[in-house]
Amino acid sequence: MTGLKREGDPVRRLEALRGTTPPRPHDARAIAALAANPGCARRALMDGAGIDKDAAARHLGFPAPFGQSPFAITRGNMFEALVKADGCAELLRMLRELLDLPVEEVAYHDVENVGAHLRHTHTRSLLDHAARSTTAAEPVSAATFYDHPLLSLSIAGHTAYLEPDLVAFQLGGRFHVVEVKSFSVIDGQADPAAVAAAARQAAVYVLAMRTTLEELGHDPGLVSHDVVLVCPENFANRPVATLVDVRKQLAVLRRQLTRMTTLDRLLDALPDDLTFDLRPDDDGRPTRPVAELADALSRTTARYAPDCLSTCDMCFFCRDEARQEGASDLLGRQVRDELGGVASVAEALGLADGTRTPAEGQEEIARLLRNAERLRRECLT
Amino acid sequence: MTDSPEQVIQNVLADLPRHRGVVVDSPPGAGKSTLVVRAAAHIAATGEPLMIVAQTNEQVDDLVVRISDKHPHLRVGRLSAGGYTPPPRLLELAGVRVATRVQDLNDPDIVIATADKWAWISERVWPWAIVDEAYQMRSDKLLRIAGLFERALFVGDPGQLDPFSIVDGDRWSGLSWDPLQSAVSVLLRHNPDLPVHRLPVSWRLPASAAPVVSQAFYPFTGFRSGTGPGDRRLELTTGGMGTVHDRALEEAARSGWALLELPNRHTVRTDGEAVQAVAMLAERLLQRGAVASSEQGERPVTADRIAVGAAHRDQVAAIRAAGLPPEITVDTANRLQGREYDVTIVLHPLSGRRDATAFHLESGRLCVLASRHRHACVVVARAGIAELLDAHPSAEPVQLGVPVKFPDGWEANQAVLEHLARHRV
Amino acid sequence: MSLLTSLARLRALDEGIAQPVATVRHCHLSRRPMVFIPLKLSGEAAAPLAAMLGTDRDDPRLLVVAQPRNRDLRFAWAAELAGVLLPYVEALTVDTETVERKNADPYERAVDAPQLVVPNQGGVAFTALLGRSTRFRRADGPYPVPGSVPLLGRWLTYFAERAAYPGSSIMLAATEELGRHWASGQSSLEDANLAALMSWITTGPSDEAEDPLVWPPAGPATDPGFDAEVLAPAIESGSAERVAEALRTQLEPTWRLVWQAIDLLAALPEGASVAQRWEQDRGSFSGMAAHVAEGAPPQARRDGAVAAAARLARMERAQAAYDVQRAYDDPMVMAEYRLTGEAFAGEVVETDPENTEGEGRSRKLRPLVVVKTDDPVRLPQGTSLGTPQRRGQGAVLVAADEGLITVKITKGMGRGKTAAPGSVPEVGERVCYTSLTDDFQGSATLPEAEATPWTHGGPPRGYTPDDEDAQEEWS
Amino acid sequence: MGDRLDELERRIDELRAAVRRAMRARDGGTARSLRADLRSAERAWDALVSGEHPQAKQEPPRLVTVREQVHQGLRLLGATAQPRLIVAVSDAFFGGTLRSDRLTSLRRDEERSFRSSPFGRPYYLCAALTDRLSAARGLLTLSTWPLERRVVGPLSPRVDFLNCAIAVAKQRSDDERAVRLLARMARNIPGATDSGLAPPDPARVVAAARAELAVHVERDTRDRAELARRAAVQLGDTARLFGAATLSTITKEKAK
Repeated sequence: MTGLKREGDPVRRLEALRGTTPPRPHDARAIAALAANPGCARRALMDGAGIDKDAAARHLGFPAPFGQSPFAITRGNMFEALVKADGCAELLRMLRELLDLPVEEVAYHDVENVGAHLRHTHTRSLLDHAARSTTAAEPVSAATFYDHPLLSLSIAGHTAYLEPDLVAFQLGGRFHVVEVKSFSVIDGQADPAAVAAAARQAAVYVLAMRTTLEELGHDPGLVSHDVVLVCPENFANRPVATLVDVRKQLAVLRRQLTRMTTLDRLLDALPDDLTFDLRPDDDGRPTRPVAELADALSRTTARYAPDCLSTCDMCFFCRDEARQEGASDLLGRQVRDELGGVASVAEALGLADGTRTPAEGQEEIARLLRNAERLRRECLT
Repeated sequence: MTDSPEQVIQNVLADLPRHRGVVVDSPPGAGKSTLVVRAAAHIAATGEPLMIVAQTNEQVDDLVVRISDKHPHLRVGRLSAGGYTPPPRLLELAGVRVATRVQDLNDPDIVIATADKWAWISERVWPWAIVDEAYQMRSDKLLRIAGLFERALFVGDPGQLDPFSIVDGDRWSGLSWDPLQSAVSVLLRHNPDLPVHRLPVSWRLPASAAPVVSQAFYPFTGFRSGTGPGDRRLELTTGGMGTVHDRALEEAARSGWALLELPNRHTVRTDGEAVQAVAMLAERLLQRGAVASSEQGERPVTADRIAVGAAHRDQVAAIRAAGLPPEITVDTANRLQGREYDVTIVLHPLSGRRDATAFHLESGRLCVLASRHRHACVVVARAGIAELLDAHPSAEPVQLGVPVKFPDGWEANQAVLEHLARHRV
Repeated sequence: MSLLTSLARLRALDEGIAQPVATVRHCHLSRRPMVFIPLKLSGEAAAPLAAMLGTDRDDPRLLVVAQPRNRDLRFAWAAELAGVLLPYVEALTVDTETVERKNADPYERAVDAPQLVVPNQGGVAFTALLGRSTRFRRADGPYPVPGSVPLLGRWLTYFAERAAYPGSSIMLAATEELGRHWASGQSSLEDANLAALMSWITTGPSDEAEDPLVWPPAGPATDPGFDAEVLAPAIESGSAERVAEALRTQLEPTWRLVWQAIDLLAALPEGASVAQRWEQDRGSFSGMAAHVAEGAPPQARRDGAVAAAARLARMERAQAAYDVQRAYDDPMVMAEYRLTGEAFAGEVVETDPENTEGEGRSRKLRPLVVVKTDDPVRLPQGTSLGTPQRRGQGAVLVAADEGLITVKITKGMGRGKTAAPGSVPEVGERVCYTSLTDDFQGSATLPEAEATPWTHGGPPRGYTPDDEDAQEEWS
Repeated sequence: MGDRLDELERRIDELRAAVRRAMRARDGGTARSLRADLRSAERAWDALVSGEHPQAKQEPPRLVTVREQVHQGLRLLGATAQPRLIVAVSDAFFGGTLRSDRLTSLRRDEERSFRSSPFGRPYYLCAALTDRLSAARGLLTLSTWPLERRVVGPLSPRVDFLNCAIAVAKQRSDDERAVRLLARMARNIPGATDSGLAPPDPARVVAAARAELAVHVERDTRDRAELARRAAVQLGDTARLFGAATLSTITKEKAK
């Protein structure tokens, strides 16, 4: 880091990248997704600049293949309502069973009772109040549940507002993030990918709460790294709670947030006038010529992998680019890794056929590929 | 701060009659075998029969020899499978008898066999057992033999590689008796009140290595080295020629670590340049007449005191094919577990890779490779591992009910890499 | 995946058509497979929406839950499913053969077994969940269901468990089997899309395969757009016909694809060990049928300590055998081992069929064979070898030098003084040797479940399915 | 008829595809008009298949108004409750035809009616009041209840739930729906049920709920009394029933 001058610079550059398009605020899911492909410079820049990747992909004609069924959405909402119904009656039962929550701990506080614009400040003051109660000489009353809290976390200079499902307090004097998900836990097990996604998301809330407490001068350790995951059990609607340790997810998250503040190197490599602006009109419809935007994006290096197809809004655009380039990335990280330094399909096949002379450092992969090609031919004839 | 090693051993022995099971965690070279031998003699002295379980035939033979050496009056039975030929050093021992059936052992004080062999024994119960390398033992093996003993001492290194299977074990994940978990994990999940002791001092790792390995792989428990800085010396008796290989050896001799960094490039796994570098280092180490001095005296670092470690079998094959003297051990991390050398040369698991997989990042793998040496460890790696770690996507699935394992492979790799960077040539 | 498969994928990408990675078929194909395409309601764990199934490609049965949130309709659907699946399964239990065994009583084995074919792994997982959600139900008590439903649950559970068993063909996922025989020019992740994989194999890649309007997802999840625009209004309308028709449009394309996949696989010659594995499948099927007939309880929710260890041992054994058998059956699979130096193939250039070892009575015939090979052999001296050309034989690597490998045949030569004709390869013959051999050590016995040791939690509490199981609502 | 049916099916397929394409392109306007076409095609298809003109779905005869059903439910419960619970009670004890989604606009309608002619009705369904004296989200009460019952402090949701459970248990109905409702409530009260399947014993539920109530009631009563006092002092008639606007409450708070 060389002095103050550079500090403002990247922020300005990132804003120029976004141009007149309004920034897309990060939610917990988006923050959690930062760890999905940290090596991708294109994604890092777009996220850093707060660009709406979904809108960009759509405008480019490569809408992402993500969508949620209305049935799933309804089910999710219904389940969350059930968990919180009647003063969190179900949740109380589970926490009493799982964590020995004392019977007198039932106080419920709905943060949303204040106006929307005050939710965040109100959340802070409630957390502050609750945290004080742990050290106060006089007993200070703190609620057991804080419903609809609104937290904030600074992401590359932008403030992201985050809405955990619920925060529980008074489980051994520590805050626990409660994450309500509608995927099922069947015989004690759930879809590991879904649990991992929930854990990453919950880690964002834990971090946001710890940051808030630290800002307020409290011990961030008051927020437990164990989050309470609430899911339907087996095939019924009855909720079940499981503790999930998110320490690893927290470590990953911290790493990724630190990375986001070090985009200078990536920005330095870009032409000064480069922008990913969609130039929205008054109705918010993008007006930028598609070819121009595609061209601007192609100035940044993507690190496409098939895994992007389930995590990144830009995936179809980048896959198409990889196809045009004939990149072996298309076939997956493992294939790409196996091919050593050979990045293109044509190059690899040329080496296998012997029609291409291996460049320096390619002798070994060339030998392996030629051998593999010989064996394939032998088997196919 | 912590108890002395002797105090820990005393505590362990005192705990034995008080609990059904006692676990002792032993970081690399912390005197696990010494403890096993001590405990064996201690139990044998009570006059009650003892069974000892180890994981491989070499480990069994090793223990037989050690016990017999230290306590020649004890009668030791070495139980083996049909195809086993005992090494000559075993046959020379007076109190040792080798057989394939328990009844042919003539009722010795101690019976030792591999876990696989024990699984075939039945209809007898020993009052005592010692299970060695218990963290590398899969729990289904323990299930097969746990009926043979009443009480047991479990000894092992929690930082090394976890057991594995060729089949997908997801259907058992989260179960307290998941057969793919280690014997100790399953034991402790069912018996959380059993005492767990830790040996606090590594006698193997030099003062230059213990803190690094301790922080990277044993972040919560930790250990220290039994020797101080300067107690171990590695000297190269002939002069160097200033090549990178020589400089790497010199750095290793001086500081206990060296990182021979090759140019950043994505390569095939059997990266020829890296394999050559490894072979050259081994060759030069011998040529330069390395001499190791330690509390055990001064001795030349002969080929049998050198090991080369790698992650994959094809890498091992490629290194072997590079023409090393056959006395030098070349093997995968898996097979180097529990072994000890003066100098190790390691092909970094992430060298030349573009993407790290869970296999490459498994902390136990790097831990084994970085903790086999008494004097120095030379690592060969291509530049770019830091970037690779930085770009690593973190999306590991999470199974409910499975305790999170520490250290995290990524963090451990990062910690070791940071340390190695200070010894780069 | 090996470099060989990677190369095939590269080639497929370049040529625009999938490339073979097997020369024979490694799964058994039934004469009457039951194709089963289940769909589930989005957002629910195991709420069935519809299934298309049958053994006749021209006559699929469509079963639909017109109101997926109605519990009674779901169980009625499960009963309908049982009405199709159970007769198919039960008919096959009738014809059996008696199998003699060494050191054990002979047993009865079905001459044929059922085969369930689903489009993808998701289909297998959903079958397992359906099985789990139905097998503990009761026909009596507070939440009764049709009597066939719990029985269906047990069979569905059995099918799904076999699908996880290495080398079994009782339940196949089309994408998995296709992927074992062809390499597409896309990633293995994308291969999970049946339409995409099929288009790579038959006509070449097509973006239409990813367009849910052209190729609806092969299930069990439906396309969110379809849910919103078609299914939700149809359900809302209360018209069972409309729901059924809507779901038919989502199932029919997949139905055709699965049958087409079966045709593709059927066109490959069957691997030599396939019949042997199918024999084990038949044995397992008869075991399950006997279990059901004896009135044994349904499969436990999860394996106990002893059951888990036993299953793991069986599966590891099966996996090892499957890997070896595929390599021995198929030169293309063996080529993977040749590439890594664990096998080599070449021409016999010299033999010594009369070579013997030992003296007098212990004198044994140990013929020597020298093979010239281009393969990069990475096997140390003394490695035990096997050969697909003479499966009963065992050999040992004696020397390897500059592409000339000397092999000594040590097993399967019989007791004769001279080699039986054909037992030693002739000069000029092409042979292959590999360190991959199927001499798996049997595993030691496990304790009885009641004798589970203290290290593993002690004897399990006896499990009897109770009303709680039957009560679990289907939300 | 077959031809017509085929043609309709083709048309329906085309329209569905077009709608989904429009949705993917986020072209809401086109999607809406296509959807309208689709609905009419589907109706025509239904008509053709069932051989008759579809009748407008018959509403079940509703003798009791939604408003009155909610009133009934709340009276039975005797405490502030969420629409969900009111629906379940109405269903279990009054053979009600309520659906939760019908209750969403209810409170606003009541407030409108009150504003146009204050106290024109014998009772109003109104909102519970939060500690900020604003309307609590998703909690209904009766205007005829004392203010102390209509305000909610931190412990009130639990206290109200336990009181509701007692009220439900006291009904002692054998109706399957009532038993299920009680079972669902009872399992969330410590000591109210065994783990078994048998229907809960109402007397035991009452006893268990009272036992827990005893823990909370003192503080809750104090909190509510204080809130009620503030509400009586600070709020006008309308706000006392339907809650103060949030912002004004805040301003008052700050002014203090």
